[in-house]
Amino acid sequence: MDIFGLIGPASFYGFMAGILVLAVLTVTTRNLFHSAIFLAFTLIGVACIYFFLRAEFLGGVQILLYVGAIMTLVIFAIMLTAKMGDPSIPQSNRQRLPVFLALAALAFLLVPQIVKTSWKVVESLKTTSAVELGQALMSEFVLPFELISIVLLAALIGAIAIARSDQ
Amino acid sequence: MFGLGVLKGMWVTFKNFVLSYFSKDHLVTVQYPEEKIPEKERFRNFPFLIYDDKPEDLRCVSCDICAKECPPKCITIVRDSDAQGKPLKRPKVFDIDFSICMNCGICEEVCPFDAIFMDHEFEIAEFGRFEDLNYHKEDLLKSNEYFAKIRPQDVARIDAKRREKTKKTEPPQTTPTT
Amino acid sequence: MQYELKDAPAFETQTLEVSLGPQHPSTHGVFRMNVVLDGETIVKLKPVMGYLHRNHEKLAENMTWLGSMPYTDRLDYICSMTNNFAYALAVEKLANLEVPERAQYIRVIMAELTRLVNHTLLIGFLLNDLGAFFTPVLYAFREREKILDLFEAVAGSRMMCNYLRFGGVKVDLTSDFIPRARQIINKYPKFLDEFEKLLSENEILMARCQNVGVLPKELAINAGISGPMLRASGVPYDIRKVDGYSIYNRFKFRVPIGEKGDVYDRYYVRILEMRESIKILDQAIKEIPDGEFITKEGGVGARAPRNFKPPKGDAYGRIEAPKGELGFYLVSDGTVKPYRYHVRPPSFINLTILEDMCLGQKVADAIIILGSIDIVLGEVDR
Amino acid sequence: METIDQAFVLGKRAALNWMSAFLPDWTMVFVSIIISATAIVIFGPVTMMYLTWFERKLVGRIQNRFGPNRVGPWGLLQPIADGIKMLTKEDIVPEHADKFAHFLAPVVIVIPALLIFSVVPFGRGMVAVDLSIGILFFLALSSTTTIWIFVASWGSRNKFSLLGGMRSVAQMISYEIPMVLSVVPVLLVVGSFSTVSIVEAQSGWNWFIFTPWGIAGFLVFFLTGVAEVNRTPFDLPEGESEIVAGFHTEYSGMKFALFYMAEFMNAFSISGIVATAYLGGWQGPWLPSWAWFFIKTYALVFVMMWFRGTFPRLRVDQLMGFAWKVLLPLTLANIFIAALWLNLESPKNNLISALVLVAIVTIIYWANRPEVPKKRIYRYAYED
Repeated sequence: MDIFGLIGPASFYGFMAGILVLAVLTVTTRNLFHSAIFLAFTLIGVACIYFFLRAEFLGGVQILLYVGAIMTLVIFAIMLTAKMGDPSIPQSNRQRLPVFLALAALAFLLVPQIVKTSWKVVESLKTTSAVELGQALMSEFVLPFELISIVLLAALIGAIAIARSDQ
Repeated sequence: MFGLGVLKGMWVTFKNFVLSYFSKDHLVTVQYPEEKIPEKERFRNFPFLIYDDKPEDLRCVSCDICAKECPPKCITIVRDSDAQGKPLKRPKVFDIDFSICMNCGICEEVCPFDAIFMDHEFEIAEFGRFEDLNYHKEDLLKSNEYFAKIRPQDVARIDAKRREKTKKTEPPQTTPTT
Repeated sequence: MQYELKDAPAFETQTLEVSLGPQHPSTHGVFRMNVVLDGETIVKLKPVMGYLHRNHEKLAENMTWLGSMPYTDRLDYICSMTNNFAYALAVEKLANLEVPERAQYIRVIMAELTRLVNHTLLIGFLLNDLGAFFTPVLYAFREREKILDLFEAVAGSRMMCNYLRFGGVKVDLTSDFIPRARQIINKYPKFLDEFEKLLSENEILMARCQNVGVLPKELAINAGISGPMLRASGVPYDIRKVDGYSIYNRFKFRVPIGEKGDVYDRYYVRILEMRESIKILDQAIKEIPDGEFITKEGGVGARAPRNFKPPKGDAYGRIEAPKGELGFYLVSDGTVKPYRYHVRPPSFINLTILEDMCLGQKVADAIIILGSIDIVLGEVDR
Repeated sequence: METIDQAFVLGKRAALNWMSAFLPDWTMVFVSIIISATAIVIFGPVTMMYLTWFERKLVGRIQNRFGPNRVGPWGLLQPIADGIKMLTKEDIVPEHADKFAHFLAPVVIVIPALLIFSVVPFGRGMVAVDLSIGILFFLALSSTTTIWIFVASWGSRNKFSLLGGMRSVAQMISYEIPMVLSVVPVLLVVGSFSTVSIVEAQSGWNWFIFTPWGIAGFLVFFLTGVAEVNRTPFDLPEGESEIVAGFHTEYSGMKFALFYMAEFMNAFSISGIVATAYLGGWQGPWLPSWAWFFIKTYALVFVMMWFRGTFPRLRVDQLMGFAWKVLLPLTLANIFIAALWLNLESPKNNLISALVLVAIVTIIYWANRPEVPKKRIYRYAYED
């Protein structure tokens, strides 16, 4: 009985579909707050995909950072928005047609590529452990890692400077 | 030393936690319907009317002093009269509205005939707010023995006083049925 | 003590209006504060009173002099004995009644026991406002119950004592009162030590209370604040010492003084005051004489209130109630009812200063500042 | 001994064997998952129910009362009575509430609380999923709670709720940082995220709490854990004396019960994780492994409830100050101390790292001097 072969892909595509639906809801919901909630679910769904693909560390970090930290910031930003629940605010604007055309052009370019590519399916997934990630960060990618740290430090100092400026 | 105050506080609560299993001083709850705190003699709740021998022989002569002095005016007294319309020295109606009464005990203090006293009974919850709590004469009547039971010290004093009074004026005035 | 919204052009923020009360867990009854908040900081605070107004003064003007005695119990329902005391003092001034020695002692004992009850309870509730989950309150209740048991044994009721009469007290002490009171008083310092150990040195409490709700000396005097709150601001004013009413000048006791006038000072001054009260009680219980507990005239007033007609005139009797100066201003026109009856409630007058203390503080601070004022809504709204 | 120790594992195996007699082979994996999942789904709420009972009893005894003692012997049926009450209560939704958010928040908030149980090692071999990122999984899931608390507070359209929600977000973000950093020393020493390997690294009496960095790490981790589950003295988001009930002011009935359930399950799982990371998890002599785990976890839960019975709560700015000015530097330094401990030889590393720890604590204390409250001495008027 090859039920495993079926259940795996089935649930994977189920997840994918769910994420897509949530993502669409995120951009179409009129209520900004609801849209943020859907965004949170979308991000959790993406984390689930990571777990599914055995990238557990990435999945954990995705939840910790995106859902735990960035979503909170998004919600804070929404709180500062006036009239967030007003349904009379139009969700779409005048540039519908040009955007649609541009997207069609992009699809025209992308779809043949997607069809052409032979998607290699690796049967046994390689689990990347956190240890390997850490070693890579401290050896091969040490320069970008340190650069990011400096950027973040600068941002931190900048935030403190802005927050204190009125005193 | 910073943090010591916090630990001291925790020690106090811990001590209380442990002692609550061993010492009565540290477990002060009275399990109400099963246990009750001992009644105090002077405890006052709602008033009752006192009779000496028979329920018909009230001490109350319907003088209306308590009704007048009652601060929230919860007492209603109507004097009884005989067949000819001559007023008698006993109440026909004696109502106390317990929903108004504030248990101050002034009626007991001002009564010149020692006819009304404050009761110890407190479990008198009712479903109706107005009529059920408006106690009539029959509900308020209690015997002198009951009074002697709840307030042994006062009853001795009051009985002695009443005996002296009856000695002075030979016909017992407070019993109008004679 | 002005708090200004700072101009912050980069962000546009709004203030938030919150109505704390009348249904709120820590407004100590039906009291309402309309608060304007900038974040969590208080920009404006407007107290709204009167939810518990019961017409106390007008009721009293339509009642015999004795008739309002049980109603005074219901002013500050935590300390009915001192309310009785102030009212009795005012009427005695009006009618020129002498109070027998024993009655004076009984009154002082009752008043100081009431002070213990009030301060213990207040501190418990203050700590509850601070967020200590009921433990201090229940410890306070545990000790308070013992004193209330005494009140019940003597006066017949735990809270609505209605015990004092013009010219004395209603009935004499029970025979076991003195030993029982002595037992309680001897144990009380131990309880206070435990209580202090639980929280006085607690860093969280100190951090929460120190430099919060500071009431400067001058403002306190100008606003007519009285009681422990005034003394916490550093003014050595205690009516027991200033007037020496009743027999207070016979006792040796000190008056603790705060320095900064913040919540912590108000809290601690009360604890120290309890320790002084215990001293007074010690002396009073030792010295209490035998004798009459009520004067002859006063007895008439109690047995037949309609015969009690103080001469024309007016009188103001005041005492150092646990919450501050409690005064009764009475005008008599020589009839069985007072012509004018006015109460000077300490809670109400102390409450007027609330906004000045709260501006610029956080919401959580406003709650403990209110708690440290020590109000009872029965007295504020009357 | 061995059988008692492995009672639950063997039980599960026996159930699987029994079922394999009549179920096809390929279902056995699912049955195994379902058994573990059911065990957790039952264990979570039951734990929560009896934690409420335990807390009420304990706080009651601290306050010199009995606590619940009317329903069943020692009030043991009280949680069931509460459950019936909660279920039959009217579900009130405020008229102007955001109904979707108001409904969603309590439902979703329970999920992470339940999922955390799956990485808690209850005993030897008793972990539902031995994830290679166990601790990170726990940290990640507990961080998602913030959003749902905020959704609840915003959805209620109540000013007290909003204040509570804002407090909660600010508090949880602040305390997450020292919390994550305080587990780093453990990961550093063990070299793995997995909860199982963390416990195995502490075999014998080598619990991490017996090392200098372990004491500091344990205290910080536990305190931040208490803050993460909003319990006294960090219970500002629901500070009942200030903002009525904080984010769940407008919730009643079963929705409220779900919040309550999430809070208590989090309290339990945080205690479990703290015990795992620093107190050696199920390691311990004589008793079966799961008994040790429960003893340690309940000891920590007891401390949490003991806190509740003792402390007043902090103010918002003091709470933040404590996280950023005390806990954060301490945890950062603690990572360094742990590295030092790891790289020095055995007898001398304890001494040196302890000295460094003391020095750092002193520095932090000294730097925060102005905010340390002082005792006062009072004057008296009218000397006697």
